[in-house]
Amino acid sequence: MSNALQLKNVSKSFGEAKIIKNLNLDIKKNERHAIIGPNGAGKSTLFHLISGHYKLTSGKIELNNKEINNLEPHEINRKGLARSFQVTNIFPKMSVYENIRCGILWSMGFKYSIIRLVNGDKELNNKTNSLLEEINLKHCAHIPAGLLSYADQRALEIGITIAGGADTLMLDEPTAGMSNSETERAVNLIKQISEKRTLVVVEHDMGVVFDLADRISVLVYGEIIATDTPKNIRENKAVQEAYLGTEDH
Amino acid sequence: MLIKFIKLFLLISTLVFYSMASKADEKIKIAIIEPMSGPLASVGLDLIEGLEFFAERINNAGGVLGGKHIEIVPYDNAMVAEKTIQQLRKVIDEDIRYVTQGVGSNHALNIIKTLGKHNKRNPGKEIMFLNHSAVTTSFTNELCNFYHFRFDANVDMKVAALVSQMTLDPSIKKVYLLNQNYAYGQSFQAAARRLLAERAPQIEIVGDELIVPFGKILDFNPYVSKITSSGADTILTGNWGPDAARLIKATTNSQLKVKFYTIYAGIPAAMNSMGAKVSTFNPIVQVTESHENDSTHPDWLKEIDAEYMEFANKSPYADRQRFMMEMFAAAVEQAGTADPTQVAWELEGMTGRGAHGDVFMRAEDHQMHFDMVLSHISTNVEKTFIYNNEDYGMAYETDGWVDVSDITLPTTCKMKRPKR
Amino acid sequence: MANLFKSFSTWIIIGVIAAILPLIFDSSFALTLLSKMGVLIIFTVAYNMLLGQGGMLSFGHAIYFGLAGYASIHIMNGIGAETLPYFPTVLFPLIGAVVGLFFGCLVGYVSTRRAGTAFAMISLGFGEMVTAMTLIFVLFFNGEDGIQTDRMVGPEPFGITFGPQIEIYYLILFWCVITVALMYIITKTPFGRMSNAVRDNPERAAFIGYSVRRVRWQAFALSSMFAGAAGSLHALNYEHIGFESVSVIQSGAVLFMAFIGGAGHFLGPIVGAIGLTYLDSTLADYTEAWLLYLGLTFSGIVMFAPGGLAGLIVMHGPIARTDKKLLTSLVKPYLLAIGSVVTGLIGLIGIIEMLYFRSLISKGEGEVIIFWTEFNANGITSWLIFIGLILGGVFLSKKTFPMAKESWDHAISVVKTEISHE
Amino acid sequence: MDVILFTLFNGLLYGMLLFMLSSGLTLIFGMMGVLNFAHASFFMLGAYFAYQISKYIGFIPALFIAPLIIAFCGAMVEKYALRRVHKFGHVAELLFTFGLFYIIEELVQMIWGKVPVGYHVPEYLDFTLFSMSGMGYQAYAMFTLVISVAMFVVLFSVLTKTRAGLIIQAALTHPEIVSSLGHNVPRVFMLVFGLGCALAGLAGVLAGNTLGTEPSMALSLGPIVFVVIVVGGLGSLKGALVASILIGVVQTTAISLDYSINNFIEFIGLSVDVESLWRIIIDLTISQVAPILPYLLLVLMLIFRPRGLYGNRDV
Repeated sequence: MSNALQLKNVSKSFGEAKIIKNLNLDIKKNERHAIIGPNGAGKSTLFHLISGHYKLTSGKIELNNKEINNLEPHEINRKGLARSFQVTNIFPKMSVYENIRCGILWSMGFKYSIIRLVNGDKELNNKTNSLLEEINLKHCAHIPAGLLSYADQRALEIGITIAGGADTLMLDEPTAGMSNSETERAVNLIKQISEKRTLVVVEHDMGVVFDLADRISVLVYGEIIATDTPKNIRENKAVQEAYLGTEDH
Repeated sequence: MLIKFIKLFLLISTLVFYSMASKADEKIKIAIIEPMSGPLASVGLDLIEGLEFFAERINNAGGVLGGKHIEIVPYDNAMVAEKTIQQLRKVIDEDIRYVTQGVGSNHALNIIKTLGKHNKRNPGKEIMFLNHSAVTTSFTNELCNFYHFRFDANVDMKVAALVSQMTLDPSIKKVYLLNQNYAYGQSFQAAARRLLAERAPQIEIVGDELIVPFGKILDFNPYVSKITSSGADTILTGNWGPDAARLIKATTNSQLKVKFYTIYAGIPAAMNSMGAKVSTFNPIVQVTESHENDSTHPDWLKEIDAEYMEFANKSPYADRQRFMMEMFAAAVEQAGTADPTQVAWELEGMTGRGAHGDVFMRAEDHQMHFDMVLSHISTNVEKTFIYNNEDYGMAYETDGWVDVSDITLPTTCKMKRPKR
Repeated sequence: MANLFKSFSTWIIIGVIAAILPLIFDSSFALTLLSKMGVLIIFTVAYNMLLGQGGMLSFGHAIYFGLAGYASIHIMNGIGAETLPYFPTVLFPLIGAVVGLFFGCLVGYVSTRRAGTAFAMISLGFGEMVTAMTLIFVLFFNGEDGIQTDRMVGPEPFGITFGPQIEIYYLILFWCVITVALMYIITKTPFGRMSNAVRDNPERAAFIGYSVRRVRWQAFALSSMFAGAAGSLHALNYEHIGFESVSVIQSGAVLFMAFIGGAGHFLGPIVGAIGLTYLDSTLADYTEAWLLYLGLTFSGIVMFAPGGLAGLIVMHGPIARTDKKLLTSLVKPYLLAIGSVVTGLIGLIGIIEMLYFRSLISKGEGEVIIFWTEFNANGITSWLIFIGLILGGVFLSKKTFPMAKESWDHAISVVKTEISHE
Repeated sequence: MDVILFTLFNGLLYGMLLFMLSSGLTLIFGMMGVLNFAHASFFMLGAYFAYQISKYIGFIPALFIAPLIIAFCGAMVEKYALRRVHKFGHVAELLFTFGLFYIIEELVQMIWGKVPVGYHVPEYLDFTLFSMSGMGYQAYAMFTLVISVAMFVVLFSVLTKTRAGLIIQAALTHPEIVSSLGHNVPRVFMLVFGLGCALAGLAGVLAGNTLGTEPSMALSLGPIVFVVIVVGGLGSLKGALVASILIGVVQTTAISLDYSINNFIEFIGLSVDVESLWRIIIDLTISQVAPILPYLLLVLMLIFRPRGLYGNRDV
């Protein structure tokens, strides 16, 4: 099976501080891959590097075997990688419906058009509606997104992330701050949307991680100390020492 | 929702328009369009106050045409060209037949052009422009118009007066021209070059500079150093406002000894902002129609000055406003009507009383002619300048008078006159 | 499509109303004012494409307005002098649009790299530079004097010379309806939607495949284009263009209009343009302190109602949709609160007017007319009256504002429960 | 040689004035992200307060009292207005200060009138200290120069040597960490804003009497301040200093150069038709275009080096 995402000797420094150190990581097509690690390990930085938010200090990142490390975020997105953020990142003043519709626009080739009308396009609106159903937000489609409950906002963000039809998804702590029932709902949603897609997820909730992931990578102080199946990771001595044993969440 | 807004707007504006509609009365109205807000507001407000004073004097003396009063109606243009045009349209609406203005030649130009179109398109409804201070020479040359009268000397005449005075001073050998780079400054520059060549060939022009106008230049030291190295003994400048004050301050601070020959650099507000030391370090010479400390100042004018002082708490400055209003009243009286066309015929060639002999409105181009006085700022004067109860501690001291014949210049005006 | 038709019919109704306005107000001043409003509506709505729709605060947008005006005047003079071929006066706004678009693309390319305060600062820099240029390149801009023109050039189709103001008014109206409708439609296009998205959250917009800079640049260019069209009409309206039209003062004026009217709503800038133009042309004749009131109003809006006037109204939309009764329940507490604010404001205005009066005019006994009543600015009683009004206003506000807030909170909570029940 | 030295010195004098004017804003903007449009208004207030105070108790007391009053005004503006607007973001703060700019200008006109006031250099500093190439230098100009240099030295050492300074420095590059340090952020902001305004006020006290104290001075000085802080780099005091002097020297040198492009074209043996439209541009001398040079510098800087001379972040 070919790799969806491949990181080769990736490093990132902020001034003197080296946050990511010569990191190598392969993520296979259509797998669900979780990245775990203690606070400050560099998980979010890693996400920002892959999505083009930060520029690499050295190394190389390939998406579907094509180099993406010098591209702008929107160019990476167009190549089929979408992501969510640790802090909810939606368009708060626009309606839920608009949020999703904006997510779809590029993939349907609307580009920066000023002659087509968004309301007039049947296909676009049908697709928006079906996506809203998929993430269970149909009932509040016309409410400003900023007024939604936290869990609904996270669901909306996942909706925006998948709207563009990217085949590689990266979710940054999708269940952080949720109650148990909300988490369960979110995990089901993630399972559902990641069918036939590659999923990279950063998560603190070990229950979620072991429930969701096909493979797990453990990131400690900017280095991957292990990549393996959940079962093997659980038994890995180094991981237990560095992470599982000392952390209780 | 928008329709609701529009309804509301309609309602309010109808009310306001109705409340604004002026009632017909027997007054002869003169609209004055000057800045009443913004940076030059004080200049505009002082001029309005002056005009109101002279109108009131005429009214107290029984008005014109057997008791009709003259009313000054102020309009604010905020020194924005479009607003001048807009206010002028308001004046037209309110059927006021006389407009006066003076601050900013660009505004005067707008008035001349707009009224030119109006007067052509609305015969019988002509509006006269009484220009009390806008000095661009072309208004009485190629742009001259039957309904425009200028009561101030134009730039060329003022420069001619300055140059005439300079020829009397043998110590002046090298002159530096420094002017603002816009219409007024450029015409000052052109007039100075021409008249210096004609009348004072012995004086050498050692520098000729145009600067960006309106206080954009903060630091005049580089200019002062240029002037120093040119060896100039005199600076001939049309600068006004901060462009003049900063230049004079910079020369004083550098202890550069020169003479300033100016039109507006020594106006009272500038005098105060520079302070006595700066104002008197170098002689700052300016040309005006009269000033209070002149030994020839006639008694009747002294009385009017005293009255003005009582009225406005200010020393008199623009005597031209007085003779403008007096001559206007006389012209209306002679014409026997307040119709601008008839009044214009009377104003042409009319003489009035000035501080130094008669003043005379040349019929050819509607340009006022009078003797002009040159003076410099001095603390050693009988009457110091007073503004809103504040004593500036200095005023003008006469250097000499220039006879009207010396500043009478030919005109290119070819005026079209209506049938009498 | 029905939606679109509905919005078109709204535009037509507005157009018809505007078309009959000159029959009601037939003075030349009223026509001038209405023409000015028309021009400024286009300019302000165009400006709001940046500020409200795109989230970019510009202090230099008058550049495109003014430069288009200069270009139009030069071309008109060229046609008048027969050095340029004839171009129909009706289509002059197109010239302005091209000029605006050109400079918009140019400057936009450099300045849209960042939004927020950095963008504002860059726009101010460009604004200052162009203003300084108008004074330096005298041959083209004619410095302080500006340039005059005569708009009656070329043939006269159907006897329309564009000499009389009424003909210019209809020309402005025609273009006003067209451009505003176009700008409205643009908000409904993918670009218009993404412009809002970039305003709300540029980071997210980049991760759904859109180049944030490209969206901003396009918004900038389009906005400049419409501003250019407005500038052309402005030049035709006054047959004059001067350096004030490109200056930061003009840019500030359009910002005031857009923001006070309400940048967040499409209608806000229109309300602002109409209202402020009207006040600027009338109130300024009555009070010296007009600019102070404008500054205070603006700062007040920034602090207390960042949505502007339109925002205040739109804010009540959800309440009105949920229950009309809820809205009427707000009327009484609102009136009380407004009443107490107005009391304080009357006092404040009185004090300001008397202070201005004292600083400007030293003559006479000190009679000053405030609210159609004569007061003595030197007498202690008038000061006491106004200070009393201010204190009374503050006192009443302290009582009535919590009431108004309570009613509002109540209404909003009802609305919120309604939503979650759906 | 003499000429060059002399021009540089003039440029330095002018540049230090710009530095005093803009150092406060660079602190405020760097730390709080607030682009204070009304910064030059506080400068103007400084000049007016100094005029009023020196009328009664003299110039030296005014030098201390006026900036203190301005600091208080600034702090109050921050506490009661800016803080309120803060939650709407930096653009809202900028908008507020834009309104404040109008308010201050109108208030000044209301209190002191619309004509320039007579604020003059004190007698005891109004003498020629020394001359250079025939041009005298006033003691007051040197006094201003000394104070502005002292201002830089004090500010710089406070920022690099003291604890408070280090926190501010930290905030300049990483605004988010200040709150995590557990310091009372609103209080720090209020003090920084007050201090920044006081610096502008001090500049007003020192420059008001040479530039002329009038209500339009804020408008004519405002934009140049933004040029300095962008060219210098956001939040960099050193950058503000270098940029100020650079702009000062460039302006001063440009004014002394009476050359136009046409001179150059003729020098290399070509000529351009007198009627040509290009004459509009090529006949302008460098000294005539001097006033737009700072803005040109701003635009070029933004295109080629958006972070400014010494900045850590892009504009």
